[in-house]
Amino acid sequence: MLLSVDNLRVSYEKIKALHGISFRIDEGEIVCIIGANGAGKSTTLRAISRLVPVEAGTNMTFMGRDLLQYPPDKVVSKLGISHVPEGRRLFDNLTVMENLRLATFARRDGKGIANDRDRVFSIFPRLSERQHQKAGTLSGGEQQMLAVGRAFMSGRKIMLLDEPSMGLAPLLMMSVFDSLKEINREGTSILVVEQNARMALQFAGRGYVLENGRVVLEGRSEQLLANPRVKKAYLGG
Amino acid sequence: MRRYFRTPFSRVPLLGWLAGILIAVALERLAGAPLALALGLTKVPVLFGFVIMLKKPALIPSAVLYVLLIYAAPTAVVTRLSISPANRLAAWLVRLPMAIPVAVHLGLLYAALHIWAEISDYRVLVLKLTLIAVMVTLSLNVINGYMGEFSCSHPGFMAIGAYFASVFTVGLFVNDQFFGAVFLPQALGPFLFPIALILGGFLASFGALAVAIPSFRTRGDYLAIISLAFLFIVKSLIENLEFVRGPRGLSGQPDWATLPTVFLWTVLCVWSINNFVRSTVGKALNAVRDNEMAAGAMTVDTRRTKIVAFLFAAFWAGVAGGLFAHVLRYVNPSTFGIQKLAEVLAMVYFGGLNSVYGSIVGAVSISLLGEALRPLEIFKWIIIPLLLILVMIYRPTGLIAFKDLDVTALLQPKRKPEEEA
Amino acid sequence: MVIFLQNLVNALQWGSFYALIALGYSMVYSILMLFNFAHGDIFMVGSYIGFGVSMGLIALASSGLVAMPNWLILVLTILFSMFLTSFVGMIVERVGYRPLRDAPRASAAITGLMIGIILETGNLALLGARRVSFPSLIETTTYDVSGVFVTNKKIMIVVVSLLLAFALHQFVRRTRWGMAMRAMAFDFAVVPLMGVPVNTMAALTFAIGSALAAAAGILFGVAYPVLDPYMGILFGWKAFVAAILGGRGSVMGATLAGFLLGFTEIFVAMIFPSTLRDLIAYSIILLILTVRPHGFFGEPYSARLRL
Amino acid sequence: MRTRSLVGVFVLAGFLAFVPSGWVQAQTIKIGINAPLTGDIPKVGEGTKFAAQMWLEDVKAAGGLTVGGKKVPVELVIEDNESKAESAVKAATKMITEDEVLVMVGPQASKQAIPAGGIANNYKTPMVTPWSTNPDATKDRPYVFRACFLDPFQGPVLANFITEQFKFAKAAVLYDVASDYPKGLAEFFKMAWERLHGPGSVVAYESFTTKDTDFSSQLTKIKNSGAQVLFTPQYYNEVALIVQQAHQLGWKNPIVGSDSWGSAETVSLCGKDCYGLFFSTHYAAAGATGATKEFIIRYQRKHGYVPDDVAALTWDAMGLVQKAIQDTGGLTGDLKKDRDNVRSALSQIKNFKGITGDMTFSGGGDPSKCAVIVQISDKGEFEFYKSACP
Repeated sequence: MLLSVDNLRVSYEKIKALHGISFRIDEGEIVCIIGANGAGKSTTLRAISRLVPVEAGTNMTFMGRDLLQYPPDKVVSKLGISHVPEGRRLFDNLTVMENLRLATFARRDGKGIANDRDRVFSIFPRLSERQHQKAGTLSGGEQQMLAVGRAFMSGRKIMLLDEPSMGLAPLLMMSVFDSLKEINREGTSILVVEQNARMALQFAGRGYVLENGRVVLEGRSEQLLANPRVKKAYLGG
Repeated sequence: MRRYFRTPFSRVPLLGWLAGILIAVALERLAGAPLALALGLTKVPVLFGFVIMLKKPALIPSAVLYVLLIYAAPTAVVTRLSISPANRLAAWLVRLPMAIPVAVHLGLLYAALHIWAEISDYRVLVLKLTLIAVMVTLSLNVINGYMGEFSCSHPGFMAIGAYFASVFTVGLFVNDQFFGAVFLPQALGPFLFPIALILGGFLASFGALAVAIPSFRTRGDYLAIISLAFLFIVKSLIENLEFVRGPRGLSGQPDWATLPTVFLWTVLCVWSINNFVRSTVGKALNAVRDNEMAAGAMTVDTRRTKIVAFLFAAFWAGVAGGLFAHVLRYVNPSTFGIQKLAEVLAMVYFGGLNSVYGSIVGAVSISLLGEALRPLEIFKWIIIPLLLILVMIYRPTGLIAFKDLDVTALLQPKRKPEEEA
Repeated sequence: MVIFLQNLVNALQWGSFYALIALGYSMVYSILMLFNFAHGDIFMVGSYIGFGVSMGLIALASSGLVAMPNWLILVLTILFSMFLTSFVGMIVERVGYRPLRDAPRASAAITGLMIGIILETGNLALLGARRVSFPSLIETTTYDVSGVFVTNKKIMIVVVSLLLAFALHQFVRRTRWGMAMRAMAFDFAVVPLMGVPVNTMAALTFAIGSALAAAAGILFGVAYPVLDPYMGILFGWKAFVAAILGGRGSVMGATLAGFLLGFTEIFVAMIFPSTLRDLIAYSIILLILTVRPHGFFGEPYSARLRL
Repeated sequence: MRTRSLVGVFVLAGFLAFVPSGWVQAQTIKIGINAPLTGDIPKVGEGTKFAAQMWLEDVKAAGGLTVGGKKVPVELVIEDNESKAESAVKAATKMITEDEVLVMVGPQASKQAIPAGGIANNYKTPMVTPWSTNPDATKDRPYVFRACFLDPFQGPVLANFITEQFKFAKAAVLYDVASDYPKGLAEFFKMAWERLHGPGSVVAYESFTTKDTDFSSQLTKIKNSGAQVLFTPQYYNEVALIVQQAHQLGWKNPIVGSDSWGSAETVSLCGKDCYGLFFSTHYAAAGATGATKEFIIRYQRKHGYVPDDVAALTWDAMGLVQKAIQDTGGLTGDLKKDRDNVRSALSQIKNFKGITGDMTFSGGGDPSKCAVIVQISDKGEFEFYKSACP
């Protein structure tokens, strides 16, 4: 088991966002969390990345280590958990190359970094063409590629993806997901949260359904796709 | 703790507290001096005994005893005893038109302050300056709290108000080597004084336009430096105006800023700012602060809203400045510099952002602390900032943030808990 | 013409101070989005530290244990004081700013203001009301270039300031730390996701800003050798103006805005009656902002503060 | 609950009844010191405080002040006015109404002395400002006195001195526009100079703002105006900067100053650049004799530096106050009456031998007093050069 989250509770000021959710991800898996807007999907990822404080009772372990012992930057650099935030959030004022270099801030293995960079460029050849451009000048699809590439460089154990399909044309979306599959095949587990449930379930092997800060359903993707409740609420029929 | 100190007083309405305080200060007036002598204090202690305690530690027990006997005990006893009559009276009052209960409460408050202050002119002076500080703090809170901007020009607005009102009164009513002989009879003065203040306020508002127009064209921190530049400009301008005697300052203002006058203006200021921030414009201001884009989409005319609020705040700063000049009866440009700015900012953030209560608490506590810690000399300016830092760390938005004054709720009688349920 | 050139020289020196202080101010302002109202007082502390260090070095040199020429003392003073003052900055960050990272920006500004007052008063209480005369580390030589008077100190100040600005520029452009700083200036919230330790970065930012303030403080001591506990206040506020004028996230912007402020003050005093200097100088600043409401070189930054 | 609190009240009342009343202290004379201990000019505050405390030591050593044949203990009430007008008013009100001082000494700077003087006058409490040379401080205020000469006197003294000494006709002035003392004196000097040499003979009249440290632009203007002498009525810290910067810009003519130069720090900050310069002041420390010398030695031994003119003037102000109190012939115990008596005694003081010169009051609050022109010697000491009397 790679990541296990048990009884995760988060509140913003006085509003409860997560009421104690539990899930787990095994090595090499692709898992998705689907749910409506405001169900607590992004909060879950933020909690794993230690960007929001969790409440007492929460238990999170990563490769047998207590995740709560690590500050946000160490979660990335020591544990290898990378996070592609919602809306990509690139550093528009840095070039593509600089964005990638920044993602290796804590890494010391010069050779490994160079290899990883070559790998990113081979997965996303478009980025290679634009490596000296400012990130702010990229198109939406290219930005998503860079965001994934950046995550690829910063942590390879597991990648947390927050709405990777948002704002992308269907064709581009497919190609991004294909690249993610490729990354996954090389040993990076993926946890993706999506509003686009169909897309996510086709992509992932297993899924969890989040409603109002609680896990209401979980299972293999095929099972969930066939579930009438999921069909009604998330698949538009 | 709670059981002994809170619960017995939980049902005391505001009316009861005011009555209690009034009786306490009346007692001080009647029996303060002999009591102080009996306790070994040479005089009635100023500012609740703090000064004496710091100057002569040996007198701490006496000072504490004095404060307990004169202030705490009578207030506690009276409020406790008066719970049921006070509640009945308050219940009867709130059924009358709003103005009457408000007037009664304010009357009691004023009476208490007046009797307290009457003991020495030093108390009067401190009280007046504290009330003025309340006005300035509250008006700055409109900009820095409610609007969420960072403005540095308030001392400038005060200066404009102070100088205009001073020129008005000194020019018209005082024999002065610069403005010539008396122009109008003294008897008219107290009637024209409000006009001087209001015009001073308007002039400050007008000056505020010079800040508002360039800075609200854009987002970001530009208001901060434009307002700072404005402060430098106003100060430099006054230094160069020979007819107000430049850096030497203008003195000889008539003594019209009496305690009732200052009190009345403060009440007016608190009332109008409180109404303003609770009005639709005030709410729009909060919306602008929290999310300018969304507010823009919600048909809030952000620019107009901001400018209106800014001018309104400047107006009250100007009025406060006018009163300030007439309390000190002297103004000079260096009073309205960076130091004043730091002082007012400290009061706003100490008391609490976005809060009428907070501004009152902030202004009163910093003003009184500043006086009470006088005996510490230099160390006063280490203790006060330290206190502020601690408040900021533990309550980053200030002591009492986000709390408007709900007058109706304030005046209500307090029911028994079971009745509430 | 001679008058103009003389004033140009004057303005270069005066602008260098503003530039150097604005630079330190702008570090914190751009990268952490904070008004660092303690900066002026860190400048003051840096100057006093410089005084202490140089007195120590002079004593050491005159005791005959180590032979040191004056220029070496100056260089060592600058380096040592920058190093020591950077700790002052880090302490200020730790005590006054880090606990308030999630608070409204202005609250942190107020803590800064208060720390500043404590530094001033603390100095007054510690060292007394005496003003300190900064030792003249290098002998003043005045060159008369056909009527324009230039001193070796003036040249040194301008050169050192520009060198430091250039070094900082390179640091921010080329190193990974600098890159992280630029990234923070753009979008603070995402930076930890890159494995960048934000607390360390904040401390580093304050350290560099304070080190620059210390350098400015020593150069100030060399040019205007009278130190007093309140000397930093006005500089702090003017650096604040220059930093914002320069625009967020731009080292060059702050430097240029600092020079602009210095030049404005000097040339306004040259052209107009000097009694009106502040009035006119700041009206010009106000006008500039009306015409160019986005400052000079501000880089874009994300309006989103949270993830 | 109710009965318990009532019982409490009675117990306290009973306790009070047994407290021995009549702890009234024996009559003491309280003298208020209103000084800028923090703020812009802390050194001035320090000098004030030290001088006043030295005076108190003397009185204490003598077992109190002898008034009307009785020894009365004296107490100082020292308040910080933070170098702010507002705070000076508060401090004055506090010491007059709360502490009930008999006399107030200070504030020093005119911008605090003018408003505080208004307070003192309103409460009919005599006030002596040691150092405020602005006419407004005492004007139309029968209760306000000073221990120094006035700017309208000092301005012409300097103009005459420069004219006689150097035979110059063109002068430049550099002053702080935001500070009342330099601005006032600059104006009086300009007036006096132009009366001597005709309009336009002040060829450059330049200013800066408090806390400025760079005067290069103004000095460049002055240098190119053809002025033969620079007059700068600034405080000691600015003097150092102005003189050094002037020399660096190639200014070789004399620079002349006023009494605000009269601090031991002037030379320690300015160094060799200031040697040989002249200024007018209240007393010359170097080569002083008699009581003045005694004071200087005592002060220096205690605090480690030569007292500046503020300290000396404060010492004299305390002396004036002492003499006035003794002249009343005895205290009545009625504060109001005593304050009135002290006031009239002050206004009658004749030929008071102060360490800063002889003082005579003729009814008003301003003494007639000589000014001293001092030259800074090559050893950095203030040497008496000549004196100018009204």
